[in-house]
Amino acid sequence: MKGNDVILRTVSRIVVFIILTFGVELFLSGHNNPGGGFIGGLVLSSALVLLYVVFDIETVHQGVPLDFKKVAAFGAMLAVLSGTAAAVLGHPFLSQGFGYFDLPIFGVTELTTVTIFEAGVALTVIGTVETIILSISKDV
Amino acid sequence: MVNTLMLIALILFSFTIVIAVYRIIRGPSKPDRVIALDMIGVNLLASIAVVSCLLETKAFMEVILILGILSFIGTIAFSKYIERGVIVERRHNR
Amino acid sequence: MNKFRGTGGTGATAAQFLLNLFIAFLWMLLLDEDKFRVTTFAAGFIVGIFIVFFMHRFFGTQFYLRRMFAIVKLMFIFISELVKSSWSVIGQILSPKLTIRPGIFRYDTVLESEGEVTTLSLLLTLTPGSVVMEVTEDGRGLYIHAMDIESSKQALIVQLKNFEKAIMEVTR
Amino acid sequence: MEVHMIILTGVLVTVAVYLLLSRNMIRMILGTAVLSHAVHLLLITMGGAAEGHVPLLGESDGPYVDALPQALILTAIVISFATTAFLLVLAYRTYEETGTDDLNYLRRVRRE
Amino acid sequence: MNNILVLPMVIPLLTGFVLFFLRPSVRAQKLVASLSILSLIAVSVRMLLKIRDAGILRLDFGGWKPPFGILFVGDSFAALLVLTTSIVSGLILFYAFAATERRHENMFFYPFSFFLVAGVNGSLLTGDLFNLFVCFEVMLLASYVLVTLGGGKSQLAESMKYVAINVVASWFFLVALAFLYGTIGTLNMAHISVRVAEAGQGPLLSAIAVIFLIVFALKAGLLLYFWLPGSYSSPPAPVAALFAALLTKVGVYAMFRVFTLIFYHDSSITHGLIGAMAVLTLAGGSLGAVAYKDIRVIASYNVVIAVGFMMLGLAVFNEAAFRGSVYYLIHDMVIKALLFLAVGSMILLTGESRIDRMSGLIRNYPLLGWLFFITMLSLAGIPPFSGFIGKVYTGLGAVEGGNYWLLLAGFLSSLFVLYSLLRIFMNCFWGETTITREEQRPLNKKKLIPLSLLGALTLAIGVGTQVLAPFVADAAHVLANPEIYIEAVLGEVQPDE
Amino acid sequence: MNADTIVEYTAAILMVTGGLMSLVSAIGLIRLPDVYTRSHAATKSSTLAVLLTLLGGFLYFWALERFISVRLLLGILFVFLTAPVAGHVIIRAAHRSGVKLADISKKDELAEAKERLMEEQNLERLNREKKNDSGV
Amino acid sequence: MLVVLGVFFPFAAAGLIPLLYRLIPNRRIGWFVMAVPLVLFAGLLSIVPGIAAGKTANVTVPWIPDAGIDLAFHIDGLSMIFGLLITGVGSLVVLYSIHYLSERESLGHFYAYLLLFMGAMLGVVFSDNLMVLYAFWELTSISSFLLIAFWYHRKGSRYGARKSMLITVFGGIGMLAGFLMLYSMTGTFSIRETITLAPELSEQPLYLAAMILVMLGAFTKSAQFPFHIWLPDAMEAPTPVSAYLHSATMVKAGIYLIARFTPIFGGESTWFWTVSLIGIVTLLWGSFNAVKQNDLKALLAYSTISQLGLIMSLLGFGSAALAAGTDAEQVLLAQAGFAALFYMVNHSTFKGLLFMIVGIVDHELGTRDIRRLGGLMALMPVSFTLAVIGSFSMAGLPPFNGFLGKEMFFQAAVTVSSGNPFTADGAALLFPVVGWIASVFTFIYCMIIVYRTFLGPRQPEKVDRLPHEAPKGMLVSPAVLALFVVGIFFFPNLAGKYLIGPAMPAVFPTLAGKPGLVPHIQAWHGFNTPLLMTIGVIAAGIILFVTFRHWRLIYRFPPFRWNLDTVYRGLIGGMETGSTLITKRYMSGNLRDYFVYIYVFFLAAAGGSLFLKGAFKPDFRMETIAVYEVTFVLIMTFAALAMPFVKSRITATLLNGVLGYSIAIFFIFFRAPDLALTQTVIETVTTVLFLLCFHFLPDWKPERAPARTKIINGLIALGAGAVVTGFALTVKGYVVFDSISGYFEDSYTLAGGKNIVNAILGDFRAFDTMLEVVVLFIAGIGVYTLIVLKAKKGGGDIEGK
Ligand code: NA
Ligand code: NA
Repeated sequence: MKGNDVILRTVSRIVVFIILTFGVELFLSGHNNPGGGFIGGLVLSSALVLLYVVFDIETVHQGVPLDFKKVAAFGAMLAVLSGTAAAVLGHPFLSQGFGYFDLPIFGVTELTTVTIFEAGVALTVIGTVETIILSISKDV
Repeated sequence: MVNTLMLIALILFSFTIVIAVYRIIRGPSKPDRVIALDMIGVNLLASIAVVSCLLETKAFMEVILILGILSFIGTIAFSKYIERGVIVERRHNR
Repeated sequence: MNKFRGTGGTGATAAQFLLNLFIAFLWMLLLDEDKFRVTTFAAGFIVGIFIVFFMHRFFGTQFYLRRMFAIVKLMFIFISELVKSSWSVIGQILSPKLTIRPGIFRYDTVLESEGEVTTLSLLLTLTPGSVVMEVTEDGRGLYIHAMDIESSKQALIVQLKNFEKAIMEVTR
Repeated sequence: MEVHMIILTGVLVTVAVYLLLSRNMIRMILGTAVLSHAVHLLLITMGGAAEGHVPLLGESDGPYVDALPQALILTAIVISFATTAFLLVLAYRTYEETGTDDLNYLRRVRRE
Repeated sequence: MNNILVLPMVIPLLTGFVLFFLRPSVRAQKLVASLSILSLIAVSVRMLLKIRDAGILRLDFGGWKPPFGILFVGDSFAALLVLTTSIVSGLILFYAFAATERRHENMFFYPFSFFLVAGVNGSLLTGDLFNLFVCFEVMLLASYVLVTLGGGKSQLAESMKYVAINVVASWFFLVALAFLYGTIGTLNMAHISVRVAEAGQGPLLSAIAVIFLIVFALKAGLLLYFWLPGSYSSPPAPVAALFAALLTKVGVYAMFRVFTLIFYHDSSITHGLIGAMAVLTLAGGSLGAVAYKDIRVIASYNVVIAVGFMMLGLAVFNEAAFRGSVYYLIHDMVIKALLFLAVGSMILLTGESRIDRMSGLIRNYPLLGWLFFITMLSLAGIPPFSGFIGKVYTGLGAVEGGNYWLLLAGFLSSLFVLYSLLRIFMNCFWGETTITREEQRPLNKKKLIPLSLLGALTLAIGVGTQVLAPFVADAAHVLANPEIYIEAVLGEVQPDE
Repeated sequence: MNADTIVEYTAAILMVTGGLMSLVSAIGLIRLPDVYTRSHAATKSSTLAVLLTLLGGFLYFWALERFISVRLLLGILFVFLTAPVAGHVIIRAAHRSGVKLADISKKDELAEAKERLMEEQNLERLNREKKNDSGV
Repeated sequence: MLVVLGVFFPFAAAGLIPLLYRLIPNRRIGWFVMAVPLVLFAGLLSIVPGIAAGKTANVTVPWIPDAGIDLAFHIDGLSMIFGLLITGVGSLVVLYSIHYLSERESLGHFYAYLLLFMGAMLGVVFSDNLMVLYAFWELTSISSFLLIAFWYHRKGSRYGARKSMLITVFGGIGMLAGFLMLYSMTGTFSIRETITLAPELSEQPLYLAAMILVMLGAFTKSAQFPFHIWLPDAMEAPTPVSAYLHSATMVKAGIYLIARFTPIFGGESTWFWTVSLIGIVTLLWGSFNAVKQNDLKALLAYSTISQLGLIMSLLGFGSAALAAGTDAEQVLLAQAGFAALFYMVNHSTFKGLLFMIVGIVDHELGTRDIRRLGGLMALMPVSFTLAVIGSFSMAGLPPFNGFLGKEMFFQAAVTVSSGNPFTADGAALLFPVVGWIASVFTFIYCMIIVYRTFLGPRQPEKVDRLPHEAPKGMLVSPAVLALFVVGIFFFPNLAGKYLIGPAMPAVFPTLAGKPGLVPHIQAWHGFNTPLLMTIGVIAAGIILFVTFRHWRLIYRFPPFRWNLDTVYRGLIGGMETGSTLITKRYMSGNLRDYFVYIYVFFLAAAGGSLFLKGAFKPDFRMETIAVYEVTFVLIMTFAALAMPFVKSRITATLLNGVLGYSIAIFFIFFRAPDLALTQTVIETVTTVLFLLCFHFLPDWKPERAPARTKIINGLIALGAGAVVTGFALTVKGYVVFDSISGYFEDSYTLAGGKNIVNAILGDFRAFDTMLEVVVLFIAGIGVYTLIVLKAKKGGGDIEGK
């Protein structure tokens, strides 16, 4: 007797968007609120985990055609490079800068290089978590 | 008085969790245990809401939402594990 | 092939736009600002563009503003059903002697789309003494576990019909 | 708020070490997981009593609780996650190769 | 600003990522790896010279002054080991170019090696105790992956134990850090030292120091070495060589750092406990080295013996002994690499790993045989090879400090080293030749060159010790006088006072 | 007693009510005979309990600092949306993995359907085999 | 310059020989090799007059100045004797080997080793730096090792090589320790400086230890009882090697060392008694055992042991001079030292000669077993003559140099027994008595060499080949040595004046210049005690030789059969089996045992220092405690305690999840929202990982362990928990310092972030975060690698395409 995943799938489709939005918000607002690259990345990857559990690897891969290994590598490299950039510019390694800018749409916004660093962190987290889960799952 | 009421609520939630932990240990079936874990998740979430009010801080709102999200994901994962032994399939064969 | 694509593909672009707006709205709410700001909304919209772009292949469910209202309305139904069902279950739990006779029965719905069936199932699951266990492959048959099958099966079926009607009013 | 936390930590350590000494791989790995729970608790407890506000400026005017242990624990959590993930996969790969999840038998696995 | 200090860690890290992306082309990987190693060596030399000219260097990450931020501190001790790490790992990689199976190369063997080196260099340079933990983890995670590379039955079984034990060791590290932070409230090592000195290293701090001792003893294989022989004898030769050359040394280094800079006030630990552990390690390693017939296991127990020997310097606790240990550390990195590569080559050539299944190899592979012979002599501390000078200084320190039992244990152990390796040499290289010229597998130049370079290095260090002498003297001097290190780190900032 | 105090009390009472309901469903978790019935307790009363508490929290913050916590609202929405799904999925898993209904249960059409399907499949297979046999 | 050349020329040549051998792959290579010692010999000869006149040659090349280790070389009278022996006998041995070794042997290796040895040996005797001396000392052991195992495919060769290496390196390490102790007393590695500081040393606490350790080095190298056992087995080496290393030169390094250190340690009763007694015991034991040997080379080996003992004892006697009261006594005793050096030179000549003859016999007959030999006199007349010269000299008969030496030995023994600074008159009577007995045995084995080999009946049926006289080239070297054997007898004072005399100030610096220090040697000195003793030796020797058959059974008695070799083999074997037994016992390969070791050590070391050393000062103060916190503590305790006992891994994983989530709420109680967030997500993902992996693993079975194991596990676990708790409670009460984290509360101005934790992670301690990301990445790719690895092995590629 085969069943139908319709309930789970329909709800998950909605839920995933909520999680994703929440993840991005966590990532971006971490500087002043709880959150940040790690947690943002973790939440984003848990959204993907939900997709993998509810759907299957191939379906999700069609939707998100990413090589997560490379995402992870790129993220980690970005984190290291953001530190190196400061060194190249003559500051101590990993010096972060921040400032307040008046941007066209966003208004007065605080921009900091930490965000680049945190983006690296987030990408690594996403890439790694998915790599691990996919590696194990593909082994079945 | 408000605080006392909240403390009472918190204690009630924690008792619920104690019972759920008992259910996890007793079982008898796997779904029973998963239901109990799910229950713990949502009760923790409620507890945190109460604690937030007690401490008068908004810092834990994210945690509440995240707990909701994760207890859902966890329950789905456990259910799928119980059902198929595999929680992520390569291709859904149907 | 693409299992994410829901029923009907005509309104895909419009729906994406709607989804984007939804995200922007969500964003604004998340930021918890004291008053409404266009800039915040725009920032949310930009975030939404990224998310939708990133996830656009998943997209498919039609989202009309109308449905937004419907969803809100259904949520209120949910709440009321939830309260009722909880009360009933509490009563059963706290009754000194358990007299319930649980069981599983099949119900065939007239609803067609995935969204409709899902909504019905969610409602039903929150209704006193019933949980949807399986949806048949054709998406029409629901197996329902009832807490007390003898006393409430007929009442349940009547209720289901009402729900079906309400949902169809919203979706069609 | 510390004494009972400290005792709890002790309980967790006890359970973790007991699990660690098991023959079964999964038991052992769960032992390491509980160990890391214990040490995270220990870190936050040793960081001092929770007398202060959440370390978010603007939420309140302070005093704040010690934020440094929190940052350290975050790092520790992520690292123990990485390690646990690896250890788990290593366990099942070892089981696949050797055909046993009994650590006691692993010593008899000779070089091929 | 001394951004050069971070290069020994950042270069291998970035190299690791680049190599990761270059996975499809092994040739490109080799090219990048070679360039990276060369630059690493150049940077290390530059750093060493800079330290000679300018004293201890400091790099505050993000510009945050100690004790608040994380910092790297480069003194001669660290810089010498960084240089040795770079050279030795370079030669091992060079060997790996020729010896690694394509299968493993596709498994990111090179990136992981570079991550390992990054972790090692970071551990050597960091001036922050929690950062030391993190650097250890970088090193360990890379080692976890490398130790499983190959993935045979016994290898996975041993890896399992290796990983599990190191997880527990890391746990002890965190426990110790928790207690230390709870008492001292800071993480910067120099600052910890100041505070410990200020509070007087009472019984509680001494007890916490013992937990640190356990942590590093587990990493170094000091007394708690039982995980070592299994895990060092199962992975492929280049991996085993990397492990033997680098990993335990980091534990030894950390012990020297922590117990000379921070917890040097309680002699019952520094002299008593560490001395006892060192002697037991020497004894256990010596017994193990002669107990087995598998050449990889014999080599692994030799690692244990060396750890015991190096720790004698800390137990003796005077400048001469520190000098001895620094020399011995450098020597041991070189010679263990050579030993494990040589042993690995023997196994590669014969397909056997037991001494009773090999014979007369010297006729087929004379150069390999003589390199092994040199290794044996160097390990036994016979002049003019590199092991000699470390032995002399350690012995001298022990005599000066009146630690005759330590001296006895240390010197007797070199007899066991000699005996254990003689057994290999006589059984495997001497005796009737069993492989005919036709059946002998070729040992190509690409493998022999790094081996020979390592052999030349052990001779060069022995003969040219004078070149190293001023750096080693400075390293030992700083170890013996922690105030120099503290001054360099906290000189212009006075966090408490 | 101003309006805010009333709201605060309301919030606190909502929370206590939530706690009580939660406890009741926990009792249900102990008393009810099988996983299916227990899931009713968990997915419904427990969910409502949590929703009440979150609502209480929402009101409390509104009273305290006129703060509208979207995260709490979102949390409510989320629990609302996911709790029944979770209940459904667990129950389904339980049935699919063969967890028996309690003895007091009346009937199980799903199991019957599954058995029918199995019989049909068996029959089909037998027929196929027969056909193959005769073909040879 | 000559000095440096002397040491480095052989090394350079040793390096070049293998290359040269590629050009000249035959025995002619030997001629090039021979040039090395010959040139050096000539060079050394040229400075003999200068040295005899009291000059010395010095040169210092810096090596490790920071450590006080320099290549400091110094030639005085003492080193000169050895230098001449090394190069002189060396030349003859190379010459001999040219004819001895087959062209099929790898001559390149052989000569390289030989030259290596020669350089090392010269280094030993020329070094003025203790460390350099040690370096060359070990190098002689190594080259000896290589030469003994020249035929490394033979088991016996390997056995002998290993034995010699182990014993001599053992002694060498002891000697190194002794040197280090000397350094700690003097602050210098220079031997000459140490000698000048000698008077102040004897009061130092390390003096005695250093002395014994230096003696250990000397005794092992010079094959003194009980370390002599390696020498007979070293006879597996090609005979030229035996002649050179194991009789003429290397074994005399120990003699050199004792002589060299006499100025430092001499005059001490420990030194006197140890050196003399060990020497005399070795003399007796060696000669006694030589008699029973059937292998000619073994016989010569024991003979060498015995004669080295003789020389050693003489050095011991002589050392007493440095403590003697009057000048006359001093000079009289010092003459024992003179006798030692004189005997040593003699020994090198006649023993070298005998080895070469035995080599010739072996070479011609293919055996050295005296039970298969006999009557070779007629076939090999020249060899026979040379053998007689050598043997009779060794037996102490005139007109050979051995006679003079033996007389001087008896004289010295009598002198010491009749009075020395360390005992009353006559108490040392055992020296002449034992010396005399040993000489009787010496006489017997010398006769055995001559009679059993060259006289008596021929036994052609026991030999494969028809022997004939050796080629002329092979006879040259022994003949030259024979010439010395006879020559020194007739012109002993020439040697005394130019060779031995100049060495006396080096051994007895305080007696330098005293009249009579260099005695006048006379073959005929009237009927004194030594001569009577000699006559007694001959008489007793002849009787015992004739009746040998009847009393040789004595060797079967346990005390004589009891063999130090057995001890050595027992030690080695015992070590191997013992270590295997011990190591395999505790290195069980069982992870549980390893954890037990770790935690037991933790309990003992950390727990011990906490509870036993007064560190434990628990602080039970509780500021605020809420009921709900206690409830959550109970929840976690409940869940944790259940974990080990649940029957299914799913349940355990769920309980682990409960723990993780509960910790999140504790993080909330501790005002750590970021932590709570991370903890919940990580916990969920970890749980998902557990579930993913469970697919591949069987569910767990009940723990099958004996109750005892479970109780031990439980106790260790309880102990670990208690120790951690104890620590934490104590730390809680330790309030001395403020945390540094107050600084971070300015995070908004410093780093532009209001979330302090986030500012720490992203800025203040961003380096940790960066590395943590790397850790995560490595783990992820590591997992991938682990799994891909398997797929490759199975043949399929899981990556699909
Ligand atoms: Na963060
Ligand atoms: Na404290």
